[in-house]
Amino acid sequence: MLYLYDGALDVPNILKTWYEAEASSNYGAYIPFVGTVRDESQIEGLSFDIYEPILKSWFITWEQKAKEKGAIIKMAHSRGDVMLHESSYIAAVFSPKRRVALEFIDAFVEDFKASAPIWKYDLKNGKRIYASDRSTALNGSGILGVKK
Amino acid sequence: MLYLYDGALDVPNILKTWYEAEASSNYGAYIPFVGTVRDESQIEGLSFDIYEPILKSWFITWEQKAKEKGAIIKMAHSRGDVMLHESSYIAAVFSPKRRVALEFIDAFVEDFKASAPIWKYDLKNGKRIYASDRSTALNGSGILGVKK
Amino acid sequence: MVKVEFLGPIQKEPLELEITNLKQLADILQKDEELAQWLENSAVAVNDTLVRSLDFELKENDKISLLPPVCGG
Amino acid sequence: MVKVEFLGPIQKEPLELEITNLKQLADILQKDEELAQWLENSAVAVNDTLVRSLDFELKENDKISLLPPVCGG
Repeated sequence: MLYLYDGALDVPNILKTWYEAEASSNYGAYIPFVGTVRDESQIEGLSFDIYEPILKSWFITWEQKAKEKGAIIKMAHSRGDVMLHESSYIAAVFSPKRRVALEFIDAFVEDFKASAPIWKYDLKNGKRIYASDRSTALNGSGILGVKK
Repeated sequence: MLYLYDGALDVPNILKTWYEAEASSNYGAYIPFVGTVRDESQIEGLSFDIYEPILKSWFITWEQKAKEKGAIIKMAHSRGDVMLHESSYIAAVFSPKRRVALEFIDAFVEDFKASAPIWKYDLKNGKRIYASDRSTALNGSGILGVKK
Repeated sequence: MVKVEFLGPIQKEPLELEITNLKQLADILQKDEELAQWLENSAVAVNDTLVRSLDFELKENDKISLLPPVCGG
Repeated sequence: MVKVEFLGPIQKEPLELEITNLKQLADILQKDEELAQWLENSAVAVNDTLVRSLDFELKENDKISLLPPVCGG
């Protein structure tokens, strides 16, 4: 399941809810990845835009990949502003055995970073500044550009 | 830090306590691995013996490895009986950036499985049966055996 | 008519255009100087599916989205 | 005198032995039929540090531990 929230995530509550939801599903391994806003570059926080239709279809393809491994995934992400030391992202995998879970969380988080249609902004002096230096062009980008 | 508990772990509470303890430490990534007892082979649960002196020194070497990467680790494990769908093991890493955390949790959990001086028993019909089929000889085992 | 929307940091109102393929869209958007920096590094979705080639025919009411570089998490 | 303890599933009471190296320990334990299955796959620690070789001198009051195959988690 995919959960989007306005503002920072309530990490303890989300981790607990997911754990309890699968308590009887007979998964031996549960690995959440929690992403937290770091105090760096004099930012006050981060802000996020999400394009939900494509995020949802991207997530569904990962649910299918998980299912093929006997695993399930869950993800939570913030919309809008998330301040320093607050968390904006949780991805989690549950699987019967540990190797699948350890490999899946890595591949899932990395593809999220490369493919999820989410845009990040630094909050500085009350302004919202696109984090272009940390952003990655999606696969297939540039087709509308001038042919060289 | 290393935490040993009698019986099953209170997973939501441990994940929350660790998250909150590092809330202002400026780590961008937090990855806990939670191990839960699966319903398989007609067991009623598992039981664990721990040899604490060597577990503690093993853990300290991993704390040092984490420190060299700018990361920290935490671990919780059960002593004694843990019943079906209860959890017996949590390992966690906090690091500034995601790649270190994703690689570290994998290496840490795998070495735990190979090296931590903990013995597992199946609980079946009220008896405690050593899980020899799932156990791994420590590095350097066999030196007292008959030379062939 | 198709609708073109600009996502995330691209500060531009949606367009409604009478075009039938993505090559025509490229020709139109390349004339917009504000968009020059974005066309080179944005992906294109038609009806919320990413497309990898300009050889793509458009139908009436298609929704085209431009997705600039992403950074979730 | 040194103390020898058997960890985890090895069901055996601790021993106190008058020995000065691990070769002597191997000779003694190999005569114990109950231990045959464990000597081949157990690791040895002296004062809680694993040792990898029988070429190891023992001191008075050393604690020797036998660690059979492990399975945490």
